Amino acid sequence: MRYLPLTEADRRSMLEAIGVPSVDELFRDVPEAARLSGPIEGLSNHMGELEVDRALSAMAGKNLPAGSVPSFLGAGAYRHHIPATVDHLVQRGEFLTAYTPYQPEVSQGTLQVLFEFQTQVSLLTGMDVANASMYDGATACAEAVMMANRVTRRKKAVLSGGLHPHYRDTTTTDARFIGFETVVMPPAPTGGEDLLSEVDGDTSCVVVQNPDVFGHVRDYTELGKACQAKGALLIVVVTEAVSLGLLTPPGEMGADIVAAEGQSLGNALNFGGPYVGLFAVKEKLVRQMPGRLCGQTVDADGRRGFVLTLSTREQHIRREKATSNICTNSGLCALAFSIHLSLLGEEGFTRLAEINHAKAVQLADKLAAVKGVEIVNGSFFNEFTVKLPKPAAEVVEALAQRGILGGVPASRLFGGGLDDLLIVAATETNTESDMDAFATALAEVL
Amino acid sequence: MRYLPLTEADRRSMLEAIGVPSVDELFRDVPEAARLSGPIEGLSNHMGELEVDRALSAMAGKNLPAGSVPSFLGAGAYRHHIPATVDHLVQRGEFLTAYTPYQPEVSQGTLQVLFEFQTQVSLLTGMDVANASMYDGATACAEAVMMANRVTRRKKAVLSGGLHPHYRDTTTTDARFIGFETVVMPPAPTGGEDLLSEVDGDTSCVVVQNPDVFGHVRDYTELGKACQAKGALLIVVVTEAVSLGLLTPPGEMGADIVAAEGQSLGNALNFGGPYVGLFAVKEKLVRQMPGRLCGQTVDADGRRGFVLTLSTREQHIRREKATSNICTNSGLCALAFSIHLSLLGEEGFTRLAEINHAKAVQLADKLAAVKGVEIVNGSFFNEFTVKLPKPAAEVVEALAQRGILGGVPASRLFGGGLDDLLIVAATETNTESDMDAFATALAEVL
Amino acid sequence: IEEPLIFEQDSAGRCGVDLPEVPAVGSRLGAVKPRGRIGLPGLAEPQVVRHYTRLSQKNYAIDSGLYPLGSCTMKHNPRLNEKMARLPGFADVHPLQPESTVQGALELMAELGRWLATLTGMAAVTLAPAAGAHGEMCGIMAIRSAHDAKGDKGRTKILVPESAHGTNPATAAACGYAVEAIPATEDGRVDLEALKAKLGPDVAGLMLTNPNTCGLFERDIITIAEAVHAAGAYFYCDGANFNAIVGRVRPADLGIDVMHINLHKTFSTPHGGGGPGSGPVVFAESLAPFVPVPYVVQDKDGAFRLVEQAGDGPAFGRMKAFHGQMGMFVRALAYMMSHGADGLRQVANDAVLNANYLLARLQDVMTPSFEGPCMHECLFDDRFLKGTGVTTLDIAKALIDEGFHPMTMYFPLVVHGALLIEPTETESKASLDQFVTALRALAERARSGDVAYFQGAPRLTPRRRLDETAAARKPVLRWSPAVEPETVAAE
Amino acid sequence: IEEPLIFEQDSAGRCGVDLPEVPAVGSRLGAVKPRGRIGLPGLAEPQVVRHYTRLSQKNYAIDSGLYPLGSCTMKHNPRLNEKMARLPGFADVHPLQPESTVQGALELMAELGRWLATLTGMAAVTLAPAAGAHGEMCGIMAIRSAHDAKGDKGRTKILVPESAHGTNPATAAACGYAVEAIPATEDGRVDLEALKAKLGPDVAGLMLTNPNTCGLFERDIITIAEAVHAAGAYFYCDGANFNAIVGRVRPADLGIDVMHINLHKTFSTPHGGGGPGSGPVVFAESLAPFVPVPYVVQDKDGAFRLVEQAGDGPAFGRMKAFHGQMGMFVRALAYMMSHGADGLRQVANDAVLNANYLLARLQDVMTPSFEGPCMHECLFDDRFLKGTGVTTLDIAKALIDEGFHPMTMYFPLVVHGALLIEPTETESKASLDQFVTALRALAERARSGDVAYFQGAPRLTPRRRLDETAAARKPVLRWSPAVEPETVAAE
Repeated sequence: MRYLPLTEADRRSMLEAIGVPSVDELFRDVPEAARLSGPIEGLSNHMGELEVDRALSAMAGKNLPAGSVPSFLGAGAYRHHIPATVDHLVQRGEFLTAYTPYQPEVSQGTLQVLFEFQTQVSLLTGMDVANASMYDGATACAEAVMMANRVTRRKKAVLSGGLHPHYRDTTTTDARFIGFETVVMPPAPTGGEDLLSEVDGDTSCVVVQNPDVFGHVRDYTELGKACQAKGALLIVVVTEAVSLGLLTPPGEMGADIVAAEGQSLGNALNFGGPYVGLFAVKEKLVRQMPGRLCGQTVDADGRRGFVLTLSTREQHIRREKATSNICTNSGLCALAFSIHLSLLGEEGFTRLAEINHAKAVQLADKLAAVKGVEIVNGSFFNEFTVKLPKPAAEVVEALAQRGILGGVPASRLFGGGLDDLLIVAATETNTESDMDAFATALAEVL
Repeated sequence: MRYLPLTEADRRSMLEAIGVPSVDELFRDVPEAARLSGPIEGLSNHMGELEVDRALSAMAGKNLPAGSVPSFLGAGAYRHHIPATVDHLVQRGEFLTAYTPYQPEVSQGTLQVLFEFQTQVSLLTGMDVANASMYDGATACAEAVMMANRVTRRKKAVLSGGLHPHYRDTTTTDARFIGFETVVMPPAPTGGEDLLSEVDGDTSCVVVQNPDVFGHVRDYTELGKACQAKGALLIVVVTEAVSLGLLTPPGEMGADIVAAEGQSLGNALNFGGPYVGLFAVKEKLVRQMPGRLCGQTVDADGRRGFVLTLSTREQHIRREKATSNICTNSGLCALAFSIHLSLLGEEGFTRLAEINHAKAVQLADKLAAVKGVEIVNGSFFNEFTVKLPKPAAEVVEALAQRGILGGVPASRLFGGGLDDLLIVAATETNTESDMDAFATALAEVL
Repeated sequence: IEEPLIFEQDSAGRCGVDLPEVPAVGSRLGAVKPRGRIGLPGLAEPQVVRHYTRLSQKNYAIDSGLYPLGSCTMKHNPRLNEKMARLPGFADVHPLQPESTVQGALELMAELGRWLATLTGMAAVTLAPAAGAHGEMCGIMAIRSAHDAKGDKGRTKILVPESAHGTNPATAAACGYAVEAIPATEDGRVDLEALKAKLGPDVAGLMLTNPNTCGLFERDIITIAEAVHAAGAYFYCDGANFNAIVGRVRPADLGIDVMHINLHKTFSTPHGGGGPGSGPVVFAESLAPFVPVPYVVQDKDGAFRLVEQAGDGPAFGRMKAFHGQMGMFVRALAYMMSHGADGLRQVANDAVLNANYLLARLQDVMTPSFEGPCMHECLFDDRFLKGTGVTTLDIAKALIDEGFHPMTMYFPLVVHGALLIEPTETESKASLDQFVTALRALAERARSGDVAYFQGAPRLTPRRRLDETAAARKPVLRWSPAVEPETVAAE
Repeated sequence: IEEPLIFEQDSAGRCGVDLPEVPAVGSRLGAVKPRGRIGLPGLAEPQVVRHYTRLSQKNYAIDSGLYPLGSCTMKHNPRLNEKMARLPGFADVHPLQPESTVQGALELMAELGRWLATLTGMAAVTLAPAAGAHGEMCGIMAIRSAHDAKGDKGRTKILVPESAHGTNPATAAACGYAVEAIPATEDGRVDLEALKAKLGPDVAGLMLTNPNTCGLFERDIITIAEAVHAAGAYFYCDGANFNAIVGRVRPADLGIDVMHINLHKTFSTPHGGGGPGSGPVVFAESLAPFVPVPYVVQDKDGAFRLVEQAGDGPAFGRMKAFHGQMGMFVRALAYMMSHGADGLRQVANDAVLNANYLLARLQDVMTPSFEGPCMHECLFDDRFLKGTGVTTLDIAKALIDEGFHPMTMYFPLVVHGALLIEPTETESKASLDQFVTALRALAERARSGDVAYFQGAPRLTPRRRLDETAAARKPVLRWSPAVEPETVAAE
C-alpha cells in the first residue's frame, strides 16, 4: 500500500505509546453492531499503479476525445488551445497540494494569484470588484440572483429565455428550496423578448446572457437603465469568457452583477467540470457578495502582503447568517484561468477573440451553403444556431458516426422542443478543413 | 514571438544606452560577406503553439507506440512501468532548468540527488563507488575500456561476443581513433566462449555482459580471478538494470569496473535516448574515473553539504590532460532513475526483478509450444533468444503487421548473420493475454 | 527577491502566445461596438513562468511537509490521479457530446457511484454537487423534498450541534430553515437528552458530523438516529470526517439517511489552494427517490445513459451546469482502486492511529479537551497556555518557523482556544515524531515566559504577521493602475 | 528544515509501489545464486514526493530567475517542448522497432537535420553525439578519417586557442593529437600571425570557438579558414556560442568544415542539472562523406530508412547505442519551429543586444576586458577589484544573496579573474536592470572595503560556502550505513 508509510513495527510501537493492545481498541466508541470485521465486500482489493492505469485508460478509451475529430460543440463549454505552460505551472505541488490560504504567512503565493485573478476578472467584465471564484457559471448565476434578493430585499427574479437552461434550472432549483419567485421567459431563438414588462416593484433582478444561449450578441444598455429606474438589478451572464475580448463588457452596459463561466481560459473540457465561476459586482455591493475575497494589506514589517478578507460574510465565521453557504472556491481552475490570461495579455486576448469570431463567420458561411440549412442568427460571436430540416438530435448522432462532433441540439438543453435547432460553435482550434468536413458530412446526413 | 520579452521600445532604449544606431551595428565584426540580410530561406517562419503541436503530433501519430500493442523488445532498452510520480518530480523547474551544480550553495538539491544516485548505483552493482552518470551504457563501456588502459598502462581490450553490438562498436570506434587494440570474440548465441585464452600481458581488460546480449545469465567469478592473475581488469556490462534485483551483482563476481545502462529505471524508451549510463568502480580506481563526482563536505557553519569534487580529473580544469572529454552527464535521467528506485526500495526492486523473470519464463514456455520455435537459452533473466525456421527480420515485420512488436532480430544488431535468431524480452508490463497474442501470431506467420 | 504583481510587469505589445493572423472576414457582431483597451498586462512566456514559479515558492503545501489542519484532512495527493484525469479520453471530452461517444465517461461515473454506495452502505448516489457545502445543500433539499412529498409542511427547524462546521447552519438557513443548536456534553458529544427534548413535529432533520469536529465518535449515534426517525425527521450526516471510518464503518449501518462526501478529504483529490472540490451525496432508501438530476443509468444492453431532465418524478432539478466535477471523479476513483477495500480500511486505521499517537505524545505538555481515544484528529484547548501570555494563535505562528503548517485554531467553538490536529494516514512515524518534538519545545518555551518570541513569529516566512484588520477596514480587492500602494516603494 | 538523505529515511518493509504477486513459475536463472540484501531504503510514495520536492527547493534555476552563466546559455525552456517530447508516439517507441512502425520518428530526425543544415549552410548532419563534447569527438574523428582517407598520416597536431573550452584540448588529446595553443591578441582574438606560423603539414586541424569565449566575434575568421585550408588542414568550430549568430550568419559561409551544436544552448533543451545534452554535428562538403552511423535516408517512395551499419564506406562507426538523444531532438525541433527563420534571427539580435546593454551599463564600475561590441556575452576581469581585498569569487557569492545566479568565473583563462556574463535573449529589460542595480551596488560595496561582507557571502542560501578542498582531500562519494557523518549530529 504505497501511500501508507506506517510499517507494522511502527504500528506496534505506536500502539504501545498510546497504551492500547490493538487499533480495534481505538474504535471502541463505534457501536458494535456497526463495526465491520473485515474489508467491505463487493469491492476489489488494492491495486498497483499499472493495473489502475490500465483499468482507467480502458474507460477513457471508450470515449471520443473532442480533439481527435472535427468538433463544434459549445453551449457553455468551449474547446480552446491551452498553452502547455498553464498545466505545467498548475501542477506544481506548492499550488496543487496547498489548502485554502487561511494562514497568509505561508500562502502568499496563492493569495497573490487570487488578488491578480480578481483584478483580471474585474478588467474583463468591466466591473469594479470580483471575488476569488465560484463553483461554475451556473452556480454563480444562482448566487447572483440570491444576492440581488438580499440587496433589494425583493423576491422575484426575471430570467431571460436566452439564458443557458442549466443556469436557469440551477437558479429555479434554489428558488424552490430557498424560497423566491422566478419568472422564466420562453426561449426566443429567432427574436427578442420583452423582459421589461415583467419587471415590477417586487422584482429584484433581471438575468440576461450575452451572447445568449443561441449565440445572439445583445446590447443590454437600455435594459440596464430601465432596471435601474425600477429598482431592480441587472445581472449579466457570460458563458464564453473569450467573447469579452471583443464585445462591450457587461460593466459598460450597466450590469450590477456579472456571473460568468471561466472555463474557456486555461481549463480543459473535462466532460463538464471542474470549471470556474466568475463573479463580479459594482463597488457598492461588495459586502453583500458571496464567496472568498483576497485583499491587500501590510505585514508586521510594513511590506505589502495579501490576506483573505471580509470573511465576516462567510459561513465559517457567520454560520447561519452567512451570505452563502459556499465554502470552497475553484482555486486551481482560477489559477489556470489566470495563467492563461497572463500569457495572452492584452494583445493576445483581443486577437484570440477576433480569431474566434472570424472562425465562426467562416463556419456560418460554409454551413449556410448546405442545402436545407438556415442560419438563425443575425449576430453572433463564436457560436450560432442553425435550423435544420430534420430533428437536430438525429443529425448529431448521424454526424458522430461519421466522426464529426457537430454541435448541441437545442432540444437536449431545453429538454424537448426546438427540435430543429442546432447550436454550433467554432474556435481557434478549428481548421478550415475541419469546417469543410463538417459541411460535407452535414450535406450527406440531411 | 512568445519567448522573447524585449519590445521594440525596449530595443530602442537599449540601443541608445549602448550608443549604436541599430542592432546590425553590433554585428559589425562579422565579415560582410557572411552577414545575411534577412531570415534564412527554406525554413518556415515562427508558429504558434497550436500549429507546432499539430505538426509534431502528426509526426508522432505515424509511429506505433510500444505500449499500444503487445510488445516484446529489449536488446538494451526495456519498457517498464514508470510511476507517475517520477515524471512529475523530474519536471519541477528547479530540477529541469538548473545548470550543472558548479555553484554548490544554490544547487544542494541537485547535488544531494547525485550523492544519493551514486550510492544507489554502488549498492546495485555491488561496487565501492559510482560516478554521477555517463551518456549511456555504450559510452560508459567505451570509457571503462579507456580507463582500464590508463590504469593498467596496457592497450588491448578483449570484448566478449555476448557484448551488445552497439557497445562493442562504440568501443571499437574509440579504439580506432584513440589508438588501442580490441579483440572482438565472435557471437556465441548458444554456447560459451574462451575469453581467457585471449588475455596476455598486453591486455588491459576483458569486457563481458550479464545477462549477455542473447539473454544468458553468466557467472564471471572465475574469469575475474583469472584476469586479476594476469593483471587485466574485469569490466562487466549490464544493459538491463532490473536484473540487478535478482542476480549476483558484478562486484561480487570480482568486477573492477561496471558499465551499465540505467534506462530501465525511471526513463521511457524515447526511441533510444536520452538514457543514463551507470559507471562504478572499486575504491582504489576512483581517481582514474571519468565523469562527474559528487562528494560530501561541510559548509562554513559546519553543516553537511555536497559539492562536485575531484574535478582535477576533468576537462574544464585539466584540459588536454583530463581523464575524458566528457563534460555533461545525464543528470535529469539520473534523477528519474533515482526517484524510481527510491519508490521501489529494497522490497519493490527485488519484487520487480522477480516478476520480470517470471514473466519471461511464462513467455518462454508459451513460445516454446509454437511449432518450429526453439528456445536457445539454458538460463535467462527477462530476455532470451529463440531460433526460428525463417529469417527473424521477416517474422518481425509480419508480426508488426498483425499489431505485435515481437522482439529484435539478432541480424539487425549484428548487421547480418544470425538470421534465424530473435531476441525476445518480457517485463512486468506484459500481460498473459499479450503473450498469448504473441504466440498465436507467431504460429500464424511461421 | 520580491515578486511584483503581474500588472506591474506589463510591457505594452509584449505577448506570451503567438496567434496566427485573423482571417479576413466580415464582422457579424451586430450593433454592439467592439470594446476598447481592457488593461491586461503584456508579458512574454519566460516572465510568466518565472512569476508563477516564484509565487508558488511562497506557499506551504503537503508536498513540503506535515499539514496538520484538523478537519481538513490534508493527505498525500498521488500523481497517478493527476495523470489519469488528464487522459484525453477524460479531459478532452465535451459534456454535451452524444452519449454514444462518452460511454467510458458515464461508466466511470457509474463505477464511482458504486464504490461510494458500497462504502457507505447506501441506496443511491448523486455526483452532481460541486463541493461539500454544495452537497449539504443537496441533502437538505432532498429532506425538504421528502417532507413536501408527504405533504408535511410544518417542519421548519433543523437541529445542528454547537460543534458543527459553519456550513451546516449556513446551509440549513439558506434553505429557509430555522437553526437550533444542540449543546455538547462534557465528554464532547451531542447531549442526547437535549436533543430528544428538541425533537418534535416541527423538526425537519438533524445535521450531525460523525466523527464530530472534536475528533470523537458519537457513541449514541444509533440511539440518536432512532430518536430522529421516531420524530419523523431525517438524519443528515456531514461526511467531512469520513476519512476516520472509511472501510470500517458504513454510515447506513448507523441509521443515517443522507450524507455528503468531500472527495478531496477522504479520497485525496487535491485541495488546489481552495478548490475545486466535489461533494457527492449518498442517500438511504428513505431518501433515494429524491436524487437530483443529472444521473447515470445503465440500460439492459449495458449502455449507459444520462438522465438530464427532472421530469415529473420526485427528483428535483439541477444544481449546476453539466454533470459534476468529472476531473475529481477520475482522481477519486483512481485513489479508491489503488487502495481497494482492504487499503481503505487501513487508511482509517492509520489515520486514527496517527492521531492517537500525537494525543499520547502531547497530552502531558498540552491540555487535551476530552478523554481519548480520539478518531482521526485530536483536540487540545489553551489551558496549557494559561498565564503564559501566549495564545493559541502565537503557538500556531511559531510552529511555522519550525517548518510545519499550523493546526486548525479556534475551531471547534465548543472549547476555549482550540488546537485541532489531524495528521492523516500519509504521515510517517518519523514525521510525527519531529512534529511532537517541535510542539513540545514550543510548549516548554511558552511556559518559560518567552512571550516576545511568540508574538514575533513567524520570522522565516516571505511575510511576517499580516494585518487582517486593516485589510477588512478599507478593502483593496484589486490592483489599480492609478493608486500605487505606498508600501511598494518601501520594499 | 533539513532534508536527510533518503537512506536515512529507511523503514524496512515500506514500499512506494504496489506490485502484484510474483507468478509461481520455476526459475531459469541457471547456476547463479540469487543475490542477498541490496541495502536500498524503503519509503512510501508520500515520503518520496516530499523528499524530492524539498531537495528541488534548494536549487536555483532559470525558472527562479536570471542565470547569467557565460558560455552556458541558460535561456528559457518552453514547456511545449516537454509536452511534445512526451507524446506516446515519441516517448513510448522502442529504438529497435521495425522501420515501418517508426516513420514519424525518422521523419522528425530528418526534419531536424534539415533545419540544422539550413541554419548552418552545411551539407551533412549527424544527430548521434550525446552531448557537445561528444560532438567534438565526432568532428575530430571525421577530420582524422578524412586525412586517413587521403593517406595523409603525418598530421599529428590540433591547434587550439588559449581561450578555448577545456573540452577542446581534452577532445583533441583523447583522439591522440598533440595540442598546440594559439595565443590571443590584445583585442581578445586569435593571433592570426601566430596561427599562420604554426600551420604546416603536421597540423590536422584548428579548433576554434566563434564567437569566442571572450564573447567576441573572430573578425579574421575567413582569412583564418583560408589559411587552414591552404595548409591542408580542416577547420573545426566549437558551436557552443552559436546562439549569438543563429539565423544571422551561416557557419559554412565562414569557411568552417565541421561544427557541433549544443541543442541545450542554442535550441533550449533543458540543462536538467547537468544533462542530458545532445550534440549534433554539421559537416561541409569537404567532410560530408565521413558522417558516422546511424543516419536517416529517405527512399524515392518517401519512406524513411535508418542506416545502422558503417559497412565499407568512409563513414566511421557508431558512437553510442541506438540513434541519438531523440527526446532532445523533439524539443529542439519544437523550439525551432516555434521561432522559425525570422524568430531565430531575432534570438541572435536580442541575445547580442542584451549582452551589449549589460556591458554598457556596467563598464564604468567594472573593468571590461576588451572593447565592444561583444556578442552574446560580455567579459570583465578583476582589475576593478584591485586593492579591495574582494575577489571574483566573492562577488559571485555575494550576487547569490541578491537573488541571482553567479556569472561564470575565472573563465576564459586569458584574462585575470574573469567574470563572463551571458544574459540570453529570454531576459527582459526589467530583469537586466535589476541585475545591473545589484551588481553596481556590489561593485560600490567592494570599493568601500567591506571585505567581511563578501567573504561571509552567501548568507541566504540553504548552505553557506562549502569546503571544496576538504571534499577532494578525503572524498566521501557515497553514503554508508556504518559511518554516520559527524556533522549530522550537529544539525
